[in-house]
Amino acid sequence: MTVSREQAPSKHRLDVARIRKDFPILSRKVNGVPLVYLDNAATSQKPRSVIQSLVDYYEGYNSNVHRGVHTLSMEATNAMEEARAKVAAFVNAESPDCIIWTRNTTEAINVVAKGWAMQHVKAGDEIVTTGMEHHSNLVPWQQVARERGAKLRFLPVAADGSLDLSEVDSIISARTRLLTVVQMSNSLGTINPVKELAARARAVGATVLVDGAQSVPHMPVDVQDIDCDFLAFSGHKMLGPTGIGALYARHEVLEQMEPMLVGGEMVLEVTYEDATWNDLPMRFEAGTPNIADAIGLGAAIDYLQALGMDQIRGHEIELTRYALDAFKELEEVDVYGPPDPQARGGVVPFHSASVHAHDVGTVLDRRGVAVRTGHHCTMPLMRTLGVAATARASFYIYNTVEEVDVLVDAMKEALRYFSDGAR
Amino acid sequence: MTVSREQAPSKHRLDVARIRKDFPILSRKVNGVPLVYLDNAATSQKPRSVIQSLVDYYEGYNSNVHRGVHTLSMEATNAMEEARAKVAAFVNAESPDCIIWTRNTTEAINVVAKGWAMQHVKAGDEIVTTGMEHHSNLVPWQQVARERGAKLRFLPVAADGSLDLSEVDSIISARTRLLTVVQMSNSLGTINPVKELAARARAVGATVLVDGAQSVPHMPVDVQDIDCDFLAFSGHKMLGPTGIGALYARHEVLEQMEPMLVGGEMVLEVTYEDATWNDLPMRFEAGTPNIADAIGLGAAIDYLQALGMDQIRGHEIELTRYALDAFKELEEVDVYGPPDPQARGGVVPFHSASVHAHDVGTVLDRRGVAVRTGHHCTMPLMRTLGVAATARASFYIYNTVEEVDVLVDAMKEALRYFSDGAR
Amino acid sequence: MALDDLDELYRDSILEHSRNPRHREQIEDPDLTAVRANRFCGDEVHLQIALDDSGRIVRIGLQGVGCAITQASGSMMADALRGKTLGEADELSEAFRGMMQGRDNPVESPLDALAGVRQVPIRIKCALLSWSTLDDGIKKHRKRK
Amino acid sequence: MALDDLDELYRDSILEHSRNPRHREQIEDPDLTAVRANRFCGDEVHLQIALDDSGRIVRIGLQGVGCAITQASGSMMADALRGKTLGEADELSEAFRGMMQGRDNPVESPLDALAGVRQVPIRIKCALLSWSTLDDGIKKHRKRK
Ligand SMILES: Cc1ncc(COP(=O)(O)O)c(C=O)c1O
Ligand SMILES: Cc1ncc(COP(=O)(O)O)c(C=O)c1O
Repeated sequence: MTVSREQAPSKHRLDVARIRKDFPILSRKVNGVPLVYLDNAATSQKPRSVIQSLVDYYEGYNSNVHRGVHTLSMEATNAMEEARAKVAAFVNAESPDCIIWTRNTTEAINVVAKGWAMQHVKAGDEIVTTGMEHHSNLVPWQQVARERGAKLRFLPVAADGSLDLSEVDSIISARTRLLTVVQMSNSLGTINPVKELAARARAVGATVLVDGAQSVPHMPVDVQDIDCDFLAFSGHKMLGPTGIGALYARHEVLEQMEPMLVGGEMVLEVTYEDATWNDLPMRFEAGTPNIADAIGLGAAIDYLQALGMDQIRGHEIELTRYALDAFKELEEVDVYGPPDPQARGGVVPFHSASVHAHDVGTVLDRRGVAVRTGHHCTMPLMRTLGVAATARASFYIYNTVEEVDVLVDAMKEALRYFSDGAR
Repeated sequence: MTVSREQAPSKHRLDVARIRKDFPILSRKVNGVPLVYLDNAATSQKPRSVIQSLVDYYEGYNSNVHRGVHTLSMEATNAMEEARAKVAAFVNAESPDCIIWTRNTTEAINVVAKGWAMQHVKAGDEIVTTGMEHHSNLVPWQQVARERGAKLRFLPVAADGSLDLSEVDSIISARTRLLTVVQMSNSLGTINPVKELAARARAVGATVLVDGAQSVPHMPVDVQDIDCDFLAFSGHKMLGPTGIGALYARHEVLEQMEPMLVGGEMVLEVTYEDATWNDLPMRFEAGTPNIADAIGLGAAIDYLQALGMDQIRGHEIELTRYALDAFKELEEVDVYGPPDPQARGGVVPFHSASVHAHDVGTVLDRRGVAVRTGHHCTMPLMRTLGVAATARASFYIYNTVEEVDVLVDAMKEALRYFSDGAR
Repeated sequence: MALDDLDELYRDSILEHSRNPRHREQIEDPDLTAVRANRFCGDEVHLQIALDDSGRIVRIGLQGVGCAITQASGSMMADALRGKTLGEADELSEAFRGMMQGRDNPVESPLDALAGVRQVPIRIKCALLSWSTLDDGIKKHRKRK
Repeated sequence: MALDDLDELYRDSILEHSRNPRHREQIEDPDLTAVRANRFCGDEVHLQIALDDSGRIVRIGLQGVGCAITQASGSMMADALRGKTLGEADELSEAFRGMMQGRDNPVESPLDALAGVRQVPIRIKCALLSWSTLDDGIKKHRKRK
């Protein structure tokens, strides 16, 4: 995997015109105009190869996995385990056994909260997180803190949208049992220094979870380099199908965990009274897994790696720079997040006091532009920012500067439309 | 829904030749011979319309659901909610809000175990189940019983594979807090009298869960007629994609439940310290749902309803009768489950002392015949039956009597092959 | 929604009301109050109503934040309610909800301007927020008596 | 696996051993014992080994239930182990595992008959069950000393 990244030197640009041809949905029209899909932080579109991998599975070798001695079952099992190995290699996990299939990032974090934290976080312990977490990396810890008598502590968000680390030495302390932090914010774009934070946390003996929902799809992520214990991410945000995600867990931590779900496939021996758990990682995968979509996620990773994660990151930095510059023209519009495109992902949240975000969303939709509007599942952060809702454009491999122009023009139209006496 | 069932009178037979054309995988060869897929209790194959619904989604309107004001998001939301309504109508739920998306039956049962039973089962209470449960409807209750100080009680299995109800009046008692029972056994085929059992349970004030993993795909199931509180089932066993299943929960019970998973989408308001839960059913669906496969399950239900569940049941009774008769020729082979095809689903488990089940599986696979071999996730039952492993043929809408002939011939070959001095 | 539908959704009267919402002042000593939020949008409505001796609505206060549709719908509602009994308010609310859900319900002008919102189903809840707040308030008021 | 591969998988020697497994008798006072189950198949192996004064294997007992491959592999293993030291047994086990995992390992006859199992990967664990039991037993024996 490292090899394939090196093979494609980072100065190579993405051939976006060619990429766009791989995504059938991008030729669709919305409200009579071409679709401009800028809602990638919510979910990405899928290339033909991923869609085809599902068709191939269902038309060719669909079967339940594990323990089947017939040909289809062996083929399905092999393909699913191959996909697991691809996911492991993609984030540089030490072994495919460290990858647990989940439905999405949210479930992956819950697996840790229920299976690890409920056992290992004790009264008086502290769980450190940040002020910019997605609800999925906040609500589970509120629950753990409440049930275990632990305390939640927050690294605050600075005015420029980066983490305020001035108090980090007092916030990450000997009392810290877990550090859980988003690598790339879905509401601000901010890329957090997870490697440095993980080092501090490990120095005080804490366990480290990284929410990679936004980072894994958009930049190279290496769990051994970060030196984290857990990494959670979603397939649907990285060209993969809906319904599949993964939890990476360091092998030794995995062995200290209890399964969240119990039932078929995850047990070794069952009597009427009792059951013993199966080996890793099956112990954490109760019931029939999402076989087709796991295979689809493998196909998505193939596609991403053929492009190169460094190239993808470079493309998005360019688009973000272009968008930040373009929005500077619009005086009534505030843009959130770090001003330096190198310090953020391809996520551009914007807001104008003169048009409500939902009205922005509706006007943009008329121009074919799909953006997300609202609190982006980060209500506490929105309250800190002092806005109820923002509109958010977010980019991926198939987006172009021309699409950013359409976005900015449509936003200008919205401002005109809702300004007094415009009609 | 009831209407569409009535429109197709039950004397109509399935047009199996036409149905087979809808399933691309059935034209595939295995080991050089046509595939004879008899592993339907593990997972079913998928018709073109279901596969196409996934392609249509990903090529046409893939988007994250809920709160998006743009066109794709509205289309995806509508399609997913339409699928939920189809699922609700299929099992005659009082409202689509009573359907919670899960990955599979196993997760659905865990949602009840963690979200309802951990709150409502108290020390000294009893949980009544049967001796023929799948691990997925046994291990969660072992856990609940252990953690809540409750007791698990079992309705035993009679010699003919039916439930032994001679002691039912003492087993289901005022101490019973929950009755949880499989409607159709995946290891024996037995169809249990869930309606009568539910009535007894309700009479003593107990809550009722039905494991519909095998019944919902193969016969008409009506939650209001059964009068159960919960029904769990898997999409992948009923022509739907992998990765999607559902929990039906009676509305008033749903309101007493806590969510198992917490995070994005399932919250109404979040502060740094606290969160309030969203409305039903979103409260139970944390994170991005498996949108595509939920829509795919809707397409599967359309396909099943066009055939008619009574017709499907009738077809499988015929195949089962034919198979039971054919196996009678093979003296060395024991067949398990009730002898009356009307009393069982299309599941035929068989075993011969002279050939181990795995060797049977391997020989059958050479003839293209896919059967499951092993304990079928019902280890305690297997111990009761006194066999370590059986081979199991299980039927669905596309299977034919000719395929049963291939199965029985292949089994004869296996017996010859492994008998002393056969070569 | 086609390109030229925007004016169909945001009719002039809606834009005008959203820019200059009526009845913003908070009412002291109201007979009826209610608060409702559409938390997913961050929209919020605070409602106060004062009745005269014959039980007719004499004064209305409506504050909050929201999108153009929420604002306009609330402002138009407040206009329309003046002089009505709570029973008549109930009927109007029911009729309005009927119109928004696409039933063939003629609703008095200028409220009918909001019918265009039906073309953007996701925004219907914006148009209904103030009305749901009113329903809450009336229900509470009746319970208290 | 093609149609005519069945004889390739179930070679005559395998069928013969599976029908008449050797060394079934339980050994009293063994120097080394181990039990292992492949719970997913329900297969189970119980192993006892007695050593002579020079540390060579003199007697072997092997009981259990299993499919033809498990049975045959165990029976052939027991045959092959007689007269070997535990070190030599280790080497043979390693060589056998190497053959089953497709490495280019020549393994002495008649054990090489099991190479056909590689074509049915799901059955490899059946061929390895007795050998894993042996590994467990040797490990335990060394620890005890
Ligand atoms: C009766 C029964 N219950 C539960 C399950 C578990 O279903 P799933 O693996 O889809 O969770 C099965 C599937 O094998 C089953 O047959
Ligand atoms: C930073 C972050 N964490 C977690 C999530 C939750 O992801 P999912 O909905 O796939 O569980 C998201 C998705 O919006 C996210 O952006």
